[in-house]
Amino acid sequence: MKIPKEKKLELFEKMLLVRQFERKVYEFATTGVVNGSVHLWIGEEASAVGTVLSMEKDDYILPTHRGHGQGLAFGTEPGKFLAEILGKETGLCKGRVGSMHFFDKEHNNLGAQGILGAQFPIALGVGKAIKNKKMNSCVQCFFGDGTSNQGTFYESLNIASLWGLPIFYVCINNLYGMGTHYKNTSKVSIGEKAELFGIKVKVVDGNDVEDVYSNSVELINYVKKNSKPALIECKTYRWLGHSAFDNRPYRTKKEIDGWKKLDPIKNYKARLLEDKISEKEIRKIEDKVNKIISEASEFALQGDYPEFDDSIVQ
Amino acid sequence: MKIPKEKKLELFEKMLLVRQFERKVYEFATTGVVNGSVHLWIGEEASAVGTVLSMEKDDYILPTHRGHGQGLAFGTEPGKFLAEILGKETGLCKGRVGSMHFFDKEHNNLGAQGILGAQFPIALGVGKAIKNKKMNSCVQCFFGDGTSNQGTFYESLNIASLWGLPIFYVCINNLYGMGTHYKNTSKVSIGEKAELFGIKVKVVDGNDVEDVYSNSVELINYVKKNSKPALIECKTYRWLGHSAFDNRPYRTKKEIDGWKKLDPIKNYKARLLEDKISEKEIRKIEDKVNKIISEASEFALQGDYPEFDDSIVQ
Amino acid sequence: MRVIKYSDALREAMREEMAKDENVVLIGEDVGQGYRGCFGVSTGLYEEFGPERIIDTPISENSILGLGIGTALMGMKPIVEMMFSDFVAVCFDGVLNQVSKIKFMSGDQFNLNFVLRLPGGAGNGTGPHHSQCLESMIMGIPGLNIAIPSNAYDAKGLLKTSINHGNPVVFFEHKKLYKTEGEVPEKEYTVPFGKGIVRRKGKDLTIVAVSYMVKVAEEVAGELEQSHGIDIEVIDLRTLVPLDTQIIGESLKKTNKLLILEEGIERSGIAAEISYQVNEEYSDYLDYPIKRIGSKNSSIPMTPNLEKAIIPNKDSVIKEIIKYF
Amino acid sequence: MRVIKYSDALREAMREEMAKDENVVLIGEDVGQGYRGCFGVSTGLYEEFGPERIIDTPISENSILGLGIGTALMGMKPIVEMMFSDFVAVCFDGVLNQVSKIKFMSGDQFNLNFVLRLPGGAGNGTGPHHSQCLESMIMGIPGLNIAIPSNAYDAKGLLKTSINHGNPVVFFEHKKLYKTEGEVPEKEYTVPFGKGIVRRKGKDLTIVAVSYMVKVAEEVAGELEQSHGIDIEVIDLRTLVPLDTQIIGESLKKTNKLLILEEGIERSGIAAEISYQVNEEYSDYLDYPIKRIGSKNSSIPMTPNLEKAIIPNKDSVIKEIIKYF
Ligand SMILES: Cc1ncc(C[n+]2csc(CCOP(=O)(O)OP(=O)(O)O)c2C)c(N)n1
Ligand SMILES: Cc1ncc(C[n+]2csc(CCOP(=O)(O)OP(=O)(O)O)c2C)c(N)n1
Ligand SMILES: [Mg+2]
Ligand SMILES: [Mg+2]
Repeated sequence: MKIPKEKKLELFEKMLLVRQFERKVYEFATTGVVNGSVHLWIGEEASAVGTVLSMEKDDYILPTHRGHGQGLAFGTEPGKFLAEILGKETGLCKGRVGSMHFFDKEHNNLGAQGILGAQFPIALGVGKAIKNKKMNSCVQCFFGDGTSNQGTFYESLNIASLWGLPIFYVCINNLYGMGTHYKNTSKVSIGEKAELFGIKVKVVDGNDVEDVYSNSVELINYVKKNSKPALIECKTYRWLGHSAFDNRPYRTKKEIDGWKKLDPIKNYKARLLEDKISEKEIRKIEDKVNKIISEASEFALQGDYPEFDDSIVQ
Repeated sequence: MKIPKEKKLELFEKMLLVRQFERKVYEFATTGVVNGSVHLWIGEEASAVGTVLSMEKDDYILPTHRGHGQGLAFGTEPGKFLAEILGKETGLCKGRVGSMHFFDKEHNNLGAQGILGAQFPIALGVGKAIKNKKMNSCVQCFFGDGTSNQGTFYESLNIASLWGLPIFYVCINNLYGMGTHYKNTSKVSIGEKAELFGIKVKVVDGNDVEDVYSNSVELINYVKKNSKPALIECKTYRWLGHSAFDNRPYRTKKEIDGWKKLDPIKNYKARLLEDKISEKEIRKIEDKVNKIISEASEFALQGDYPEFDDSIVQ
Repeated sequence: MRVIKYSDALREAMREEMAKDENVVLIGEDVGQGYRGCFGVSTGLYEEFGPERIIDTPISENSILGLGIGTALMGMKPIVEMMFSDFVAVCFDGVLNQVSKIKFMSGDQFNLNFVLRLPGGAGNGTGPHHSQCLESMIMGIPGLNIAIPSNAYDAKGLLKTSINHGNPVVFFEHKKLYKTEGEVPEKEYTVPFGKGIVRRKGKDLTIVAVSYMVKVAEEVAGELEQSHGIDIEVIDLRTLVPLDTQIIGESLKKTNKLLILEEGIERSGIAAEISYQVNEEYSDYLDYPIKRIGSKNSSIPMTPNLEKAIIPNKDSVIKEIIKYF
Repeated sequence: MRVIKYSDALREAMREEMAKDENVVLIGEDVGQGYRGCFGVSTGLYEEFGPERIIDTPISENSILGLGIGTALMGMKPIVEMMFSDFVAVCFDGVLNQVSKIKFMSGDQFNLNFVLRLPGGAGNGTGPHHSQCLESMIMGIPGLNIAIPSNAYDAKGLLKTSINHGNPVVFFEHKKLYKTEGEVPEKEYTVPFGKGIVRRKGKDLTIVAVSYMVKVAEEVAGELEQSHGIDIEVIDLRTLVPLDTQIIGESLKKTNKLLILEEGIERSGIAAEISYQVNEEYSDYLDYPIKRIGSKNSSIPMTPNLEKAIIPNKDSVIKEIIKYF
């Protein structure tokens, strides 16, 4: 698949946006500005951006507990998003829920998930509604490698396949669920689990944004054209701990350093430069992203914390 | 596999026992002697008897809502059993729970199940205990075709395979879960679901008791020798409704009649006669079973209903 | 007026709302083809609305509930049926952590139309896994409304309200009520949430109940009037969230005595909560501590006389009333 | 006496029982290798007892609970850990329909040793899916016992009792208590079920609480003594099933006023049930209706001041006490 230059720059820009956003969140989290825990995308940006940019505006997403990347890539305003993470009333959800539970109706985001595996049954309903309403849309249902061991995953695959629902399952396989390596949780790969149900599967290099993107485009076309589910497994790695505060010893420095060499952004930048995209263009994007983040950060910090009002008591 | 004559007669006797027991239960249910609903094995006896007789006494079973067959075949006293179904204090569980929830500790029956799919997680615990205690046992975990669509099934297969647990999954595939044909619930066969996890699977003619038995013996040997799970899928058919009172029109008379020709007991009797087993020997068994049932019935009817006592209030 | 069954009334409510709005769908096991509804509630709807609207599912309760949540997020109006209320435990995450919290979590971006129909109740020997009354478990979950009709009229009217409620409703039906008959007008009506109703006027004692226990309360009242000249007022709450404490308060001004009758387990049952709220607001009108009668703290037995010993019935309630008041 | 953390006390209880009896096992996500316990409770046990006893599972809560039930049926003594109590919703069938009912259903053939450890509670911005106090939901399930320690001493003593209880125990821990320190003797001891304890003597008002709210009650009592000269008695129930109503009754004979403080949602919370039982037995000693303070009927927010507005804290409790009594 030939990716036009503009799209390439967009892929780059969004990855950078996710990276810088997450760095800011990390900074906030480690300096006590954020209440609660945050799960960051640093190192995995290509997987969020490549999958989400393959969608149209009238598609839907169901992000996970590690959900900033999908939200940002799908258009959620960084300022409102960061404000939400900080628990400000100017946030997406009035600051109530923070990092793990954001919804963004305007951008067809049907809610990030604090309960691993709860997204799978919900995705069925979204897919069924799309089908009943005869819309030309699909829903991206995200999950991690570890979450593929929930029973709801298989149930969802079974029904999506049986009924032909337009669900695009996106697995971000970063090898670990908290401290546990995937190989200690299942003998079967995530792709194999989906293939059992006759679901079309692609396994891609989750650090190569073009690989992720072009395969996602192909699969989404397949999903919409045939009204059938598909699954992509993006193999990647999180550089930081499970949440911002995890310094547990379950991974070796060697392993981490090895993956850091596969930096999806640095490597893509090099490729773009080789591709005759100028330093200047790149710098422009970098500046733009930095500006977005600093504005977002300012917006978020400026917001007030919500006042309690009785309307949330039900 | 060569089955000794004694074992053949035992297979025949137990099938007949299940049939006659279920006829008695049906009679009680349709004449108002039983409180609550009962799910009967008539037509499917070979699948219960062939699988259960492949076990040793120190193995374990987890029967389903349709559980009389497994219980009887594994040695539960028909009198106490029938008394339980009638809700008598002389019953297995003091008459408290009836048909769907019987436990029989003496016969390593760890409890029939009213909640479809709840047996799968429990089987893991039983298997894990057997493994930790280094026992040479296994657990037969029964389920129906419809129940294979619960998420717990896959979770259980995954973990049993991952840890090498001695679980023998027994699927009684009678084509329907209540009024719903299996093909309307999944595109994937039950055997395929298990094979995904590297589990050894046999699909057998569930109306041919020797086919069920000999394959079960082979699989149980495999399970115990390798400490690995296995699965058998017995293809069979229930002659009666889902419960004793179902006269819903989801199956054609033609279909039912077709399966009735495959009567596991009548056909096995014919085979035994061909096998030079005398009419007299058969008749002796028939008489014995009839006697067991009429004694059981008398025992059950004679028992009193339990008196309420505060000890069940917790 | 026309007399129809509770189950027919439920079906009418669904049919009317489905005819009006194609966003209304029914989701569950054997609700359509094949078994046609375990208790016959949805019989005929499949033929009328087809498989896209009367959605038969595999035996996968988590997926069933999720189908409801997802369609609701997309602006549809799902009616989700558990075959027996006890099975809601299988998909309880969807209830406790998902559908109830979406309005809150989304900062009010999403207001879901979502009905979860739960057939509960004992009395036919269905035993520990098919008999429970789980109202109090749901009542403690912020964000969920609870409707619990005791007769055909309310069954239809409350279900219609529930389908268009704008916030999730857990709708408790009772297996022993399905075949009971009651007057149901032919013309359109709904029953509002949060409004109890006096089923029988009286001045000596107030009994508050819901669902099948309203029938029991009425029987008790009839018999005690005859045998002891006790004049009992019976209040049917009809919804538990919101809870109409005012109607109880008004009644207490006359009777000064309150019995709360429930089929659920006594410990942490709905009576505990109702009792607290009434004590808080109306303790001045109470001559005695509020009395509750519910099922004894036990699993529900299948055997008839234990079932009867565990679950309140006319005789056991009368005995308690005579002893207590 | 030796002072250790609540989390260390829990670990000691497990370690001691595991050393005594190889039937004791710990089952959960990341309890062993790798993360070594999400809150560090089980740190080091994997190294000591190995993978057969400290059982790391895939992310499959239903299977985790089932592993507990199955091993218990086989005579073992499992300790099952949910990483956060909220996740018990995922495997709620195992709780509501299985483990709680097995003794009953089996006609007393099986008496299970089974502990389900649930870390609950809010206060660190963990939000709607990682903060809930679900005690009341469990309290309504016949067949389950509930232990809920407020300090290191009880944490150890109650957990040891739970492991060998002979009937299922749901064991509520509180995330904000893990790092609190308390005196814990080196020598063997246990804490019995059904025995509350007076944490602070007083004569003007009784506050009943459990878990973290005991700390809040103590702070409240300290401050109100200073500021208003109100002399508050604080009772820590320690177990909810069985419930020690007697200790409350004794206290009411002096104070005649009762406040029940809970972190769970008010509606259908544990206070409703405790309140009913106290009213039933001790209404003669009450000068006012019992007052409860719990979390407002809302999902738990992550943002600090909403979290504070929803969940009772020292200041909000003091305000209510001054207003009410
Ligand atoms: C039902 C449930 N179980 C456990 C958790 C705790 N938990 C949060 S994230 C996580 C690991 C998830 O791993 P994976 O799916 O691979 O996603 P990743 O964090 O690696 O992106 C766990 C165990 C949870 N939130 N929900
Ligand atoms: C969790 C749960 N869902 C639904 C039911 C209701 N139910 C009882 S038996 C049954 C059909 C089961 O089908 P299958 O597994 O094929 O077993 P069969 O009855 O055919 O032996 C259903 C839906 C139940 N008991 N538990
Ligand atoms: Mg992962
Ligand atoms: Mg079947």
